[in-house]
Amino acid sequence: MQYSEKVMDHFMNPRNVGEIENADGIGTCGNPVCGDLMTFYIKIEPRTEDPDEARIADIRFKTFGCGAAIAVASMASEMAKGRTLTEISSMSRDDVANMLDGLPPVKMHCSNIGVQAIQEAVKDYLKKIGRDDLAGRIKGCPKKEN
Amino acid sequence: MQYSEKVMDHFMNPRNVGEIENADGIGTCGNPVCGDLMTFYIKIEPRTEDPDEARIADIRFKTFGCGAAIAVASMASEMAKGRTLTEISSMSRDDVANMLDGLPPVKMHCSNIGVQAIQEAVKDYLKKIGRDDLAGRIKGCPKKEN
Amino acid sequence: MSTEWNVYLDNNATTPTDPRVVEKMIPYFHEISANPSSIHGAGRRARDAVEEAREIISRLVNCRTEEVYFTSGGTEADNLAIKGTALSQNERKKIITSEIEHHAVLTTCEHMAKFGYEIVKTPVDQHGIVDLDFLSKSVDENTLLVSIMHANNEVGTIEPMGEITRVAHRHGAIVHTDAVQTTGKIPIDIDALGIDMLSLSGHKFYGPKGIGALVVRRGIRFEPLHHGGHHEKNKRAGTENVPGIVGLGKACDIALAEMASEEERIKAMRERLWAGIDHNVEDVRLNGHPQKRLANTLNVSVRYIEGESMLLNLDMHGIFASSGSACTSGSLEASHVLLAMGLPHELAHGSLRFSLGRFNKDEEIDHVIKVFPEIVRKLRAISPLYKDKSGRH
Amino acid sequence: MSTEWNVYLDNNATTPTDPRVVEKMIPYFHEISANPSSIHGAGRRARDAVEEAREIISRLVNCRTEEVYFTSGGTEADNLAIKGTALSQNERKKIITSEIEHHAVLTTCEHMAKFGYEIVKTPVDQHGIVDLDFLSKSVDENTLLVSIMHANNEVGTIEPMGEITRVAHRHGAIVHTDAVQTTGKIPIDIDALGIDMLSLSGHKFYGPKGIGALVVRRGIRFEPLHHGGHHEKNKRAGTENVPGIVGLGKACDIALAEMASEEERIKAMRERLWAGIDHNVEDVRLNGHPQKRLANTLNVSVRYIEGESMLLNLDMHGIFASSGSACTSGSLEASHVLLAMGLPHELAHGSLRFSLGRFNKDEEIDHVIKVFPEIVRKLRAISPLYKDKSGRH
Ligand SMILES: Cc1ncc(COP(=O)(O)O)c(C=O)c1O
Ligand SMILES: Cc1ncc(COP(=O)(O)O)c(C=O)c1O
Repeated sequence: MQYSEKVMDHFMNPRNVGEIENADGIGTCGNPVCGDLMTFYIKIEPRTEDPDEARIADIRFKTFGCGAAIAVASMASEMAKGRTLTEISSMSRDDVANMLDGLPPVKMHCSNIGVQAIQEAVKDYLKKIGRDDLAGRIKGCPKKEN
Repeated sequence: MQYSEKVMDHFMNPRNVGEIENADGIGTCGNPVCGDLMTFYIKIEPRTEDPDEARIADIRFKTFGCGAAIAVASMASEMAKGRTLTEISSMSRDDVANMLDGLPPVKMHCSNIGVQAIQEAVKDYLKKIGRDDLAGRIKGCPKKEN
Repeated sequence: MSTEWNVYLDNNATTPTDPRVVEKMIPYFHEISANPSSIHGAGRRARDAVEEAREIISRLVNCRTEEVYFTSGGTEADNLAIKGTALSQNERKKIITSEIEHHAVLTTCEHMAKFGYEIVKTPVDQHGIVDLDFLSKSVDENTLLVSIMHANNEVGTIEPMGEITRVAHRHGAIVHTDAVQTTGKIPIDIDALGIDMLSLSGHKFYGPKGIGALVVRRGIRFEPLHHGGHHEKNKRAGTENVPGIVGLGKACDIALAEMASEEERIKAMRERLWAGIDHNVEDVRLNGHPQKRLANTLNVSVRYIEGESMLLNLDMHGIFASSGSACTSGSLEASHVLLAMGLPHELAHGSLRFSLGRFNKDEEIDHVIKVFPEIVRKLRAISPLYKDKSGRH
Repeated sequence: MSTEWNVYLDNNATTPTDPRVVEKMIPYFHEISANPSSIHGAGRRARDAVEEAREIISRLVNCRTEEVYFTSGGTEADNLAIKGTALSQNERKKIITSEIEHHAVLTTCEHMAKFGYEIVKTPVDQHGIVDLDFLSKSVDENTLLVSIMHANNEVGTIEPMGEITRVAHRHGAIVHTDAVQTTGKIPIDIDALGIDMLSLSGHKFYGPKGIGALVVRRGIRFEPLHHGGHHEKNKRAGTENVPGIVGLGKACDIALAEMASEEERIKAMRERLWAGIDHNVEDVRLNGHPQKRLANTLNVSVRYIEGESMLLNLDMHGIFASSGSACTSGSLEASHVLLAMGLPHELAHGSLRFSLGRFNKDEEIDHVIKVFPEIVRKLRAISPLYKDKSGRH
């Protein structure tokens, strides 16, 4: 099992670590039983007329997990910043893995939950603003891992 | 599989090799199928009143066989020389093996046919002098090897 | 980050071969390289070397020379013990092992289940000691084999083999022990302990990789795993790995001479390492038995953070440790050993094994003590659990 | 008798490890000695070395890198191929092999008979070439495996693998070949030949003992023989023998570069040896195929005398040869290979194998040619068959 240089860079120097006080959305994926857990905090630049077009203004995370999990969280946070909620909802695990120049096969599924955790944060935001309808269309965490 | 020094000595310098013209008795044991075959030639110093007390005056052999077979034939020939026929008939394979400081286990049975071949030569002699009764009491070759 | 350090603390995964072992092996690659089965002089020299090594090994574990069968390592020895005894009979259909065995035993036992064997795994207490009551209740007339490791590779806990054999022999079961982690590290008297079969592996005690042995007491029947030529009294076919065997012999030789003093030296380093961690890092716990434990093994759980991320950070500082067994490092499951000892998943995931060895030095331990608290601090700073649970930060 | 000579002509039993191989291995004993399964930097260096070796091996036999599985040698590879394919399925119940296989294949096949497999042994002609008609008639929809060696270890005859695979694949049988004697000696293109599984062993071509490989083409299913950790993609558990693997890689590397020129050089020596024997000794015969034969192998029958006694005499002159395979040298049975080729027992018992190699020199051959006729004369002088059959003496 070997990590790419990009993974190692994000692992050793994770971007956007931390929390956001009074975050607009908070999302958590994973489970310490699996050995990986991450929580994202987002600040939203709102669009009242069309919430799907709102953007992620700021993003922070905390991670309990292996090297891959930390790198995934860091990379996913960078990728999400400035994106619209529509864009976030169509992001996939593979996008993150690709940006990291790949992940070891065993790490693909369990540790690669950054996108889902961010989507959970988005769902949280949408629910908070009363748009459960829109929240329902976003995937978020895989069931058994949450 | 390792031979004792005595085996190697008898193998490299076998005693009593050859044939005896007009031998009093000839005996063969073994079978090329097994990879071992030996023929003994004996000259007898007779005792007409008691043929069992006759002695082996001279003995020669020829051998097709492995190192053990050649050493066994040589050692058996030395042991037999000067012995009475009674003594010969009570000699055993183990006597030869012991005098050789042992034989490798795999060689104990197939190659250790020196005594039997000499006993066959003695039987041959006894039959020639009309004493099939005495010949019948001597063991000679194991059945399946002759 | 670049570092001058090269601190190898993964000696339970494998040890560097002792240079004295390598030196002893060298002539057997080229000068004395014949096949020990060949009858010529070159073959006989190789044979002599093999038999000399066998004799030294028998002294290390106190068995008869002819009870030593060479294998390619610990895994093969374990497989041969379990499958070999099973194949040699058809009466007893139960195999008892423990929950904390190495995969070489566990997976092999699980494989035997396909052939109609009932597999029973004895639980362990919080220190990793097998439950003798459970064992005692499980062993019966249907029990072929009790296979319990001598010491555990992850936490170092040493099992009470003498008591285990007593319980097993009451019902005529054969006792196998995976002594891969104890051979050469602590004294083994197979005779006094009543062990019937014992696995050992060269590369775990400064011998070469790719060589090991199964010791089988006289009278214990087993079938070979490798069929072929008449090697090892028809019990293990394959041209003998002469340099490996010679190296294994030398490793035993060195162990016989140095085991006691080394144990003391290594234990002192390990205690210092643990003290250094325990004093400088909050919320850590020691795994394994406090006393009945290999002198070189230190398994710690560091709360709120995960093992691999610690390992990778240590790696950046030139410190090589592991999180459990090397074989499962690619997997995502928490250590089955720690879980069996009752650790919650989260703590099991946050565990590290430092396993010390012959070539470690005091200043290396100092380096770890200096670097480790900082690593923990850094990882806890990004852990959602740390904040949740402690309220600090 | 004492001698200065040290003429090793038993290279089919095992070869001396090439000093270049040993040199390449040395750093992997101590400096780069970590477990390749470990995730730290030390482990990754070991892993890189293992994967580099795998790549070189794949080039030697023209397979994909990931099709190479390391084993402890040829015997284990043969066992893994046969037992592994059998264990992975439950439909086909026939295994076809040949009468002249190495015991690693023969005994393993015979072992499988206990598990309900029908074992068919293909006969060979007087040169040792398998009977393709017989094979063709034997292969059917029930045939799981056809295991036929690439070249025979006793006589050197090379089998028509391309035709064998064509016949076998017609009915969907898997083809395994024991290429222990051909790897590194003659070119192997597993792809062109259509072989599904191939066994090789390091110590037969100047690599180390205790290491080999089974090459398994993508898509061929097999079960492991050693259960345990996740090594070799779960197909062969046990800590990798890194120095052995590195050495095997280096042996392949050298073979790739030097195979062709070496074959020529060795063949010339062998032809000179045969001419020397044939001209100076009456009643000898060459065993094996006159052309389709390994360049290094010379198997001769010397009428009227027995093999071991010749060997021991050669040994006294510092010449190390063999009578058939090393594994059976302790047994009393005539070579099953020579008997299958139709030799009478007596001739089979009187056979010798000279197998030449990389480290043999011309003057060594001269020494044999000088000494051998005298040995034959001496033994014939005491042979009862010589007199009987020829009337001379
Ligand atoms: C307890 C234990 N048993 C068995 C093994 C397997 O030994 P090897 O790697 O030599 O096959 C190991 C180490 O890998 C071990 O620690
Ligand atoms: C044709 C053949 N197959 C298999 C083997 C077994 O190989 P190993 O001794 O490496 O187990 C040998 C040699 O011993 C051989 O010559």
